Amino acid sequence: MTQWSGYLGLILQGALVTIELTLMGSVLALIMAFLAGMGRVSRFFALRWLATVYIEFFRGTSIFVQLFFAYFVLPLIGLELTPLQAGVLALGLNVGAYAAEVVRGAIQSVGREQYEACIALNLGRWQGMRHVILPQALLIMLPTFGNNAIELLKATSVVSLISLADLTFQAQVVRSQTGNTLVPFTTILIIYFALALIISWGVRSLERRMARGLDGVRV
Amino acid sequence: MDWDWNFVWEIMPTLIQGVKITILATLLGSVLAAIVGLGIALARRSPNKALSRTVGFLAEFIRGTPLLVQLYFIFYVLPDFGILLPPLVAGVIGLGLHYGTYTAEVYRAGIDNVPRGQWEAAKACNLSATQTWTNIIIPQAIPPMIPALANYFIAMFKETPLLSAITVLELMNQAKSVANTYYRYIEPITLVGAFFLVISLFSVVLLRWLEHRYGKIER
Amino acid sequence: MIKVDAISKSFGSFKVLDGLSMQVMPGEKLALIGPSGSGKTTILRILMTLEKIDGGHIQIDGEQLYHMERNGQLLPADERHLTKMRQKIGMVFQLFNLFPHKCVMDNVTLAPMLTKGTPRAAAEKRAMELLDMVGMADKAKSMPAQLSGGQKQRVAIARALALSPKIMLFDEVTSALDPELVEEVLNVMRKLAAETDMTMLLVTHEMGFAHDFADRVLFFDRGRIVEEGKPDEIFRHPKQERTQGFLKKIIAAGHRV
Amino acid sequence: MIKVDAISKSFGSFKVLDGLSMQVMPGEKLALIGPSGSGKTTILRILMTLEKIDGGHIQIDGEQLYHMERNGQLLPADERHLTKMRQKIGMVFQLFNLFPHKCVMDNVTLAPMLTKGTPRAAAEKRAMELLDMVGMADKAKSMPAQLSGGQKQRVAIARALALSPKIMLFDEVTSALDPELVEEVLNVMRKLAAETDMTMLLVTHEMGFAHDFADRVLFFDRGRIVEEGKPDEIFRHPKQERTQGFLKKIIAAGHRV
Amino acid sequence: DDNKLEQLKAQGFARVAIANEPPYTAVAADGKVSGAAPDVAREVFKRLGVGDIVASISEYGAMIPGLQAGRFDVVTAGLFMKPERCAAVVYSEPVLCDAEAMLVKKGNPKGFKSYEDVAKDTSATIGAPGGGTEEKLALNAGVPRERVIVVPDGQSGLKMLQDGRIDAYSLPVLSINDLVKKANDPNLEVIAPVQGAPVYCDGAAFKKGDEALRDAFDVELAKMKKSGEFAKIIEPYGFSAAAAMSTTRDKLCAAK
Ligand SMILES: Nc1ncnc2c1ncn2[C@@H]1O[C@H](COP(=O)(O)OP(=O)(O)OP(=O)(O)O)[C@@H](O)[C@H]1O
Ligand SMILES: Nc1ncnc2c1ncn2[C@@H]1O[C@H](COP(=O)(O)OP(=O)(O)OP(=O)(O)O)[C@@H](O)[C@H]1O
Ligand SMILES: [Mg+2]
Ligand SMILES: [Mg+2]
Repeated sequence: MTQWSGYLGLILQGALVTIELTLMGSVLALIMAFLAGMGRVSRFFALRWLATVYIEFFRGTSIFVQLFFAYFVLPLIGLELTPLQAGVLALGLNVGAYAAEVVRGAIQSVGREQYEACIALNLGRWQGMRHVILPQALLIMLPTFGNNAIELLKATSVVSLISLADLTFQAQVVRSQTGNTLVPFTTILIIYFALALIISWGVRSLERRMARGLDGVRV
Repeated sequence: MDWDWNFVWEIMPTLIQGVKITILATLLGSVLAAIVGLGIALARRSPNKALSRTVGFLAEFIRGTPLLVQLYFIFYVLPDFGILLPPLVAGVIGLGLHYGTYTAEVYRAGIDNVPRGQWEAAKACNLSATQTWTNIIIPQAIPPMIPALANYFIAMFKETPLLSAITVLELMNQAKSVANTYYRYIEPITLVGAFFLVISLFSVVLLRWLEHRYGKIER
Repeated sequence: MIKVDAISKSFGSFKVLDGLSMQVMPGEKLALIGPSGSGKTTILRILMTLEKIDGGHIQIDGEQLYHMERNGQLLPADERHLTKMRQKIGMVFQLFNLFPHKCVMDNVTLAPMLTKGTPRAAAEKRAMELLDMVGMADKAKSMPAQLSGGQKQRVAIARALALSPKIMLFDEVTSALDPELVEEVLNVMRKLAAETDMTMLLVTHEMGFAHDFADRVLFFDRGRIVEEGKPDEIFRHPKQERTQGFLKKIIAAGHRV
Repeated sequence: MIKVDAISKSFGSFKVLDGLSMQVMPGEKLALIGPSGSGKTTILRILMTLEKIDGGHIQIDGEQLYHMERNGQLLPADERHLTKMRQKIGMVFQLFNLFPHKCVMDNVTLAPMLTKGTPRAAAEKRAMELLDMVGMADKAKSMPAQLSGGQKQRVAIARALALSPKIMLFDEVTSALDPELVEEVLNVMRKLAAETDMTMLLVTHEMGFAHDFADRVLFFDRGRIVEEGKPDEIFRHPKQERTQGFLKKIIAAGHRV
Repeated sequence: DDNKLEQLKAQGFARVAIANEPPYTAVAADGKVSGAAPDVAREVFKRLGVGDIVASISEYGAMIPGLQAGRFDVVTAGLFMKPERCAAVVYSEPVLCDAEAMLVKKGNPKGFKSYEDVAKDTSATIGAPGGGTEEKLALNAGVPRERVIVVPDGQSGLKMLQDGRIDAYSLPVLSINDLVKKANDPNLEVIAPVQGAPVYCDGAAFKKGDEALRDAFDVELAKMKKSGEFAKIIEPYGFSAAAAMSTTRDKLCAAK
């Protein structure tokens, strides 16, 4: 009776948009996380202050507010963004603020003794950071980054509220075309879950690869 | 477009109505999340494999899919199965279930972080299982959980705008309805952002205090 | 009296104890020495029922530890049986394992009050005697975090004694302590050995102390007892090559025997 | 030559070093002993510039460590000055502090390649010589996690030597090791003392080793040097009461002197 | 800005806001935009030399702010002309006209005939799209804010009525009819038109400042009305071309 195949196509289009948002948002979040996370442990007060303001602001206001702001208010002050740009910007900056704290935490959780070993070996600050601290911190960040990416994936659903045709949005469309609620929403729940599984599987295998040799098992 | 202070004062009472609902939803949602989380944590520790696996999978599923879609599901699909919930109740259940999967992890970590030596010392003191839980494990597990739980409390607070999708008249929905009436987005959305920022910053201070007070047990 | 009969224990595919047998007489002071990973801690933990065994039997005062006799049959012990057996045994850990959320006094009185129903007043009186014995009476109200390592360990000893066990197990009770603090704990143990007739099993790397303290020394290697005897025999005239090698290294490392 | 002149250092309100002065001759082997918390680690860390000082001066080979002379004025040292001064000094830590994500070879070659721009081939050749000297040449490709404590510490020594410092600081380099593994590290250090003319400062609780190794012993207490002298004087005939008490405790705890 | 039309021609399409509320606006299974309002707009733009329209679905309440924020070039969504809206945007001449309807349970158990009836029954709730005409009509009729439930879309409104969460759901007549047809539920009843509610007409809504574009739009629209092409597009959807041609923007915008 209903042309489910056509509607499935619509939902898959939505899945593409969701994936696109998640990927681009993650890249932006990653960049912001490292900038702000390292800013937080910087020697310079101004950098620390800037990073703190960014982090507290984006963690403090809700993602919805940020999204609506990017979509409706920024154009009024002359910053035109497509819905996709607005979505990526809000998601990336928001999740980036959370991930920045992960970066900071990981950098600080690399034992003080590693910093001291760097000084004793006369490595410069950046050399120590680059060759000793970050490689170790990265491994600590990874699992939480995985969680952040899943949070980002889930947060993409709110872009449907600014009429970006993502999974949730297409499910709404299908629903209003067919009058059926159960089928489209169940479908997208499964798709979201599958995407989340792919993310956590990817992060886990990355983690395994990076951890090789660190646990005393011969590689 | 210019900022209009008169308009701000005009819409303030409406927004404050919304803030009340937002806070109510957060409080009720937190209580539910605390209970649901405990249930999940206990079920996952259960020796009954079927129970722990099923609950484990469900929790993963809920955690891997967007709250927005879950809310649609609870609000629009459950009635087909004879479960008709008022919007606020549906919203609180959605929040409670979703965040319950997070608090479950907090409980698990809290319990796992009690050193194995404490279990062993309890055994060497010949305490029974119940005595060990009530006298040794729980008193040590709870304090470090408090900051983590408070963190999710704040996160939940910031996700309440999602309830607007199921017609709960919380802060975001009030703001949207104001915007719909007057065709002005800049003031309502900025105010919502300000409300969230102020309340979040306030809770961050509270959180730091909680961390300071309960964050670690001195051994 | 403790009878350990051909017990074995594996972690995964790694066999830690391999058909180990030994006997300990009532009141005997026994030192267990041997290289790292040889299974010394494991046997103590098994006696405290912190680990399960894979095979073999253990009897304490003629009663099975891990088994119950029912109508002439040996069944695996249930929790009730284990609780009963554990009353005979106390253990002191390398890292003290004090309850960090309870003060010194409560650490000592908790178990008697909960497991034996001792009234608080009586439990506290006994606790004060014990704390006095270990030289910690004046710290009864302190929290564990406020104590030095040596003080913590002395409280841990008092706590284990509060249940009046017949057998006390000590697992490297001084190895986490600063060298200066070691002596105060060893003094408490000397006093304990002299004043009570408890059976005491001691795992240690302090060869000098083992020598003075023990009636008998067991040398462990790879989950087996390679050599046993009076301290003088083992430390001065070890027969086995493995024992000789071990002691030579320890001595070279600057430890007095 | 190292000249430490009236330095003081506090953590919060707690004064760790209190107007401490000392001199170390080029090539001298110095042992720092004393009770826990007396400031031995702190002075080494200050020489390595891991802590700042609150007052006083330090000169190394006639150059100020924490200060720079500019137009006859003494200014606080900047990062460039510190980097230059650190070239003279190497340090080995109690807990090895190897880089866990790099193999043994990379641990040793990292600093020469980054700080001196040594080409990889040359750095690896020199690293192999050093690893050979500490008996770790066959483990060059291993990860630190695959090594025992003694092996880790020997790699750490090689790593510190790779920068060819004139002064080496050792902070309780064996105290985290199993007793059996201590000797292999001490052997490396004996070799080092015999074969090179490096200045060596050693904090240790191994009194026997300090005795054999050092040209001179400093006894620390509460941030001051209470007594100093040849090892025989200090260990056999300590003059100060505090020194006598300390040595008595250490000996009682089973350490050979 | 007079160049707006040139810009649109250059980029080859116009961005329109729609609501996905058949028969006004709709999205087909293949994702193609249809419905009476976009179809008219597509044809007019084609005649103006703008090849196509690109639609984004939006809530009614977000349309005017979106237009002001430059999110769309024009709203073609059944956004009825009313004096406040005329003040916020510039409308074309009328396109689609419709009366208001209410969807209730079979037999109209609460006996609603007008929005005032809903206001009088203190236990009654009415659903309407947020920022839509019906919401304002209900509020003006005296239904208190908390009894006007803002419903995101038609399907949700229908569902909430079926589930008994609201007592009435109000949309234009043709929208309600379309919903009811799809729902195929014998337990529903349509009350149309709602007493006391005027017949409204929508127009294509442009941003203030785009009057030149609007005027160009009007010229082509008038031609189409005359040639009968206009009727050919909207009448299959159930709209009356005569109704749209019998009134003017000026009249509708002046109405109280
Ligand atoms: N829970 C466990 N899981 C896996 N292996 C274990 C476990 N507990 C102990 N082992 C292994 O069993 C072996 C024996 O351990 P045990 O602690 O009894 O040695 P030990 O003689 O006490 O050594 P040490 O002197 O270092 O304390 C070791 O190789 C250890 O790694
Ligand atoms: N970063 C720090 N913050 C606060 N106090 C410190 C810090 N580092 C050291 N101290 C304190 O300074 C004192 C001297 O410490 P130091 O490590 O130099 O002693 P030590 O002689 O090396 O002792 P040990 O033999 O135990 O290693 C100790 O009381 C210690 O608690
Ligand atoms: Mg052990
Ligand atoms: Mg020290």
